[in-house]
Amino acid sequence: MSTASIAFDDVVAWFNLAAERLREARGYLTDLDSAIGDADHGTNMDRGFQAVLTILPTVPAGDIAALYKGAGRKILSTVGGASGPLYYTFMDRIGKTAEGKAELSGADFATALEAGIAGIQERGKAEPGDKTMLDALIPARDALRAGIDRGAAPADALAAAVEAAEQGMLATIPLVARKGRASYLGERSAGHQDPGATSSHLLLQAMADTFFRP
Amino acid sequence: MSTASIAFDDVVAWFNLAAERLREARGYLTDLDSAIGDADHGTNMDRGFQAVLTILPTVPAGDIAALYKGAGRKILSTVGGASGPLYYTFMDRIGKTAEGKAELSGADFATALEAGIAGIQERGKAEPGDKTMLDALIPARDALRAGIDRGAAPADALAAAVEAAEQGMLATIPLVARKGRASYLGERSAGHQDPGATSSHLLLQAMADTFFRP
Amino acid sequence: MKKLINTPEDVVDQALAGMIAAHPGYIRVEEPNIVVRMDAPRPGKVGVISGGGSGHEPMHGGFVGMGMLDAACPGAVFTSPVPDQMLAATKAVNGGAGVLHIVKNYTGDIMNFEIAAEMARDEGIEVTAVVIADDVAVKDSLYTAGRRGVGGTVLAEKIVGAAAEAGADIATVTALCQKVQDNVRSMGMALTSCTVPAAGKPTFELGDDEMEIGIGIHGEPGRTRMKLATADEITEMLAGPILDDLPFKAGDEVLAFVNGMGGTPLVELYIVFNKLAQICEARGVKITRSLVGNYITSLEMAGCSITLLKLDEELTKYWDAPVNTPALRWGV
Amino acid sequence: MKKLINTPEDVVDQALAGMIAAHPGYIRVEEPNIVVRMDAPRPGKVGVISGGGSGHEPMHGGFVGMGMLDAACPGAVFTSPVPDQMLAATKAVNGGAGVLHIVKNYTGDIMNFEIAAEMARDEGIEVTAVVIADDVAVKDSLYTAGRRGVGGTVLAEKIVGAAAEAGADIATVTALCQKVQDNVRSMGMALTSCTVPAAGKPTFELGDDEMEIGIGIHGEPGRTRMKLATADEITEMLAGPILDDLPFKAGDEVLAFVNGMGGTPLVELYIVFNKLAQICEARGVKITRSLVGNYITSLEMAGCSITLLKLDEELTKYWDAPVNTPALRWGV
Ligand SMILES: Nc1ncnc2c1ncn2[C@@H]1O[C@H](COP(=O)(O)OP(=O)(O)O)[C@@H](O)[C@H]1O
Ligand SMILES: Nc1ncnc2c1ncn2[C@@H]1O[C@H](COP(=O)(O)OP(=O)(O)O)[C@@H](O)[C@H]1O
Ligand SMILES: [Mg+2]
Ligand SMILES: [Mg+2]
Ligand SMILES: [Mg+2]
Ligand SMILES: [Mg+2]
Repeated sequence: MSTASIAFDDVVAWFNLAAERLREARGYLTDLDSAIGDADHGTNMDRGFQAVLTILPTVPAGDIAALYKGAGRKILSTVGGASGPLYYTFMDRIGKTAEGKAELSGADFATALEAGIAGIQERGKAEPGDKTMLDALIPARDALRAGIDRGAAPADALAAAVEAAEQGMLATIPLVARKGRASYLGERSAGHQDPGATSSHLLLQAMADTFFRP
Repeated sequence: MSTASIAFDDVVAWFNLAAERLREARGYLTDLDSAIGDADHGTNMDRGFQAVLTILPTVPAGDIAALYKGAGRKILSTVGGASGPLYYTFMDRIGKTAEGKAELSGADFATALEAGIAGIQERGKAEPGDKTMLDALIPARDALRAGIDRGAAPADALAAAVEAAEQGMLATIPLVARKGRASYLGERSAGHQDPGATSSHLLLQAMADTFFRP
Repeated sequence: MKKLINTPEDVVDQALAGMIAAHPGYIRVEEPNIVVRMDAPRPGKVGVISGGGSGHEPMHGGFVGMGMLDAACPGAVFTSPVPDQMLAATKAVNGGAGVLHIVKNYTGDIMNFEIAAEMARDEGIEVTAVVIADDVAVKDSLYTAGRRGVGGTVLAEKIVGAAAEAGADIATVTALCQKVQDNVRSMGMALTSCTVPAAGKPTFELGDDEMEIGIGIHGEPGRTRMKLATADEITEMLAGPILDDLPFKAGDEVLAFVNGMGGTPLVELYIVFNKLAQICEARGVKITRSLVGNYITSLEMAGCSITLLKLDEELTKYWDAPVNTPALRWGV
Repeated sequence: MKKLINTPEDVVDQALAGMIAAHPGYIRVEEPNIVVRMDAPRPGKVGVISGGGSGHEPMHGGFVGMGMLDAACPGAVFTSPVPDQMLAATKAVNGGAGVLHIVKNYTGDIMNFEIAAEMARDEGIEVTAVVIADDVAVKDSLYTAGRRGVGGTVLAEKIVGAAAEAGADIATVTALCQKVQDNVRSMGMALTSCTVPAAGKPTFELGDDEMEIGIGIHGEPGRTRMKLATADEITEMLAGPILDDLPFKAGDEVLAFVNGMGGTPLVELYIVFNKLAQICEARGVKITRSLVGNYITSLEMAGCSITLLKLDEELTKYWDAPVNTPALRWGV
């Protein structure tokens, strides 16, 4: 563990913590998805991250890229739904930016997140404000980049990113969904928090709790 | 109207009153049938007696036999279920004993009721104590016959018959059904009043309210 | 009460009208509310009719057509039809070779069919009747109404209909129906009650964690109420008494029929079938034919029933024979 | 939650096992949980596959067989399957003439099928895809996810499957599927919610006197909640927007499909069909084919959907062509 960079073990710790938190949040995420979707987001995420846990020991120690890509591939083949391909793409792109790197600096991490989010946008063709996970991820990405560019400590920049994700997540409540299953509800989708934005916030929070720690 | 005998118009009045009371008791009879049957006895009896009302004006005035037989035939073709054929047989047999008679004396009436009930027994092969309409009808028949034989006024004998029917109806509550749909429940049928015994009591009560009145 | 209906009074009539509109080639409706095979009567063919209360759809109207029933008599919801219907149906399908009445063992059905049979015989039509009484949840006894007719009825109608279609005479068709009855056993359960439209409220109330075992098809409560169990446990509770009753023995070939009560989705019925297949296998009973779906229902009740029919060559042949009805169709 | 299941986790696997046990001649199950036609791959025949979340049974697994699908990919309940399944199915049915993916228009289905198609193409298999998006309850727009794929999917699978069976090439089969999509419209409603097994409680709560109009097949709430109406009024609310949308015009011949959502009994579906037939007749739209029953369901939800497909000679011919699957069977 280091305050300056993310090591292989940090990423392993992150997957473990994320899996643990997703299990706890399973019912909550599914409840959110009941209101404007099909009541499976918690189950989907939990299934996927539990599956990821099974591959963690099989990844060659130190290969961060392989870790992210392997996890992404596991998510792809176990989650299904909309979130499966989206989080797969997210992980896969992060993995690609990590190729050849034993550690990720704050700047590397910001770049990785940018690539991951760009992947989600390419795959899902959603825009900010469509009431999707992007509404948590994009503000977080921007806050992280701003902090890093400003020379803030990575941990502080990441904390600000989580804060931005939380704001973004809450800001999905009044939105009328234009993408994903919630869009079928039209105006009735307003007044409910987006489940994907919520799981994205959870993943970022778990990052803040495992990356750049002393 | 006469206190000594039943005239054609009395029988018409009885069918009218019975139809009215069955309509009122429809929900109650169906509730009783829900507990130990299939929740249709009230609907069945109401449908049948409403149909009987439509034929009353078509029967040649004074022909009591035709009135009972016609009503029985109408019940047969509109009620269905177990109660349809049973009450059809009841009416049809009463009609047969009334053949050639312009009025029914107390003794005639007792004989008619005996024939009607014998018809129900032949048709349904139930015994007293099986938790059926017979458990109201048989005590009533016996009370009526005893009263008439004792020389009681027909109205008093009939009042006693209604009283006996009510006791018989209430006495079905603890019985375990051996015939009809309630028998499928086995021991679970105990503790509920038989719907058919209840409709039989209602029909007898309506007789007491229309026959042998001053 | 939440139902896709207009008024309780017109449920049967409008559903019949919808059935005719949906299957114009198969069936016609005649007064007084009977469903008749389009090409009935067929001269020289034994007529096969059945009937019973409505609310069990597709039984019986959905089984009218080539290779199954010639006519069906739908009564009011859960109320056996009236003799006028059975008489009209008997006359409508009489091709001069006699008519078989397949009667489910309920007091009302028995009596109404009996009266109709007498009337038809008075008009010179040869009528036989076979009573289906396959529900092992009900203790059989000389002194009671006996067992209910349930899932076995569907199989009897298919098999007997095929024999009649093939030209079997009335004695053969009647004996075959009795053979089905002698070799078929069923039992059902409910997770929820149903609501008779005219009654407007559930026939019985069940707690959120309760179920009824040994129910019939009219929303009548079952033999026992117990805590909700798993699909596997429920399947054991139904299959055990069925297998023991006939009894079905190792080496027997059977038709296994898992039936939905109306409100249970297919995905659950397949879970039951899965366990049933395991139970049969463990006993050496070989499932050679199967039927899974909603065929004899109890309005929107959630639950299922299991029916096993011991097969031989003759029964298998007639089961496999072509059938072309709104609800069962193969071979054509 | 009252269901005939063992644990929420094993619903899909056990139901699949039951399906295979019940229909041994039709289908086999392969890793990773795909339902494959017994005789696939058939050399020279275009493969037709579909898939989607479970909980819609018999769709899609029940439509695998001669004249319909070559394989189906069932996901977790209401969750689109994963690319590994679609890739495996594509390979399992590839007879060298290409494989068509029939995809319902949901973000998840679209993306998973897209990834699978890329993978299959990488392995040298020609893959085309047609997206079914027939639900008129959803406003269509470039900026949204667009319309859901619902009842039209069943009709597309039957018709396209018949063409593939008859030897049509991949371009023809694909164009035919698009033609079905271009001529089919649907809308659904719910009287009750369904309960996703893993969630354990109803997806939405509805008052005793309320219904949802414009629901999909995943328990997602509809466009509007309103007071319970009669079957006739509900049928009007569904049929009107469908007829207006295509639009269906006087003189058009249509296939009318009244589908149950899983918890609604057939007797009610026929009441809806009765009214639908009247509405079509009043508009001069001629129902020449029909389908009534539970074919694309939403677990145990009570409710129905209506689908109309404008027919021409080609579509009618392929609809009538023989089909032999667990859930649809005729002509053989
Ligand atoms: N096109 C999209 N782009 C980005 N995120 C999306 C898109 N569509 C859906 N999502 C996200 O996916 C979440 C739903 O995921 P999930 O419930 O697992 O899948 P499904 O909707 O297939 O059931 C939504 O809450 C939303 O945040
Ligand atoms: N074999 C029988 N003999 C006399 N009465 C009977 C017999 N079977 C049933 N009943 C009576 O019929 C009543 C039920 O009538 P109903 O509900 O209309 O018919 P069903 O049982 O066919 O639904 C019972 O309460 C009982 O009194
Ligand atoms: Mg979801
Ligand atoms: Mg009753
Ligand atoms: Mg009844
Ligand atoms: Mg989903």
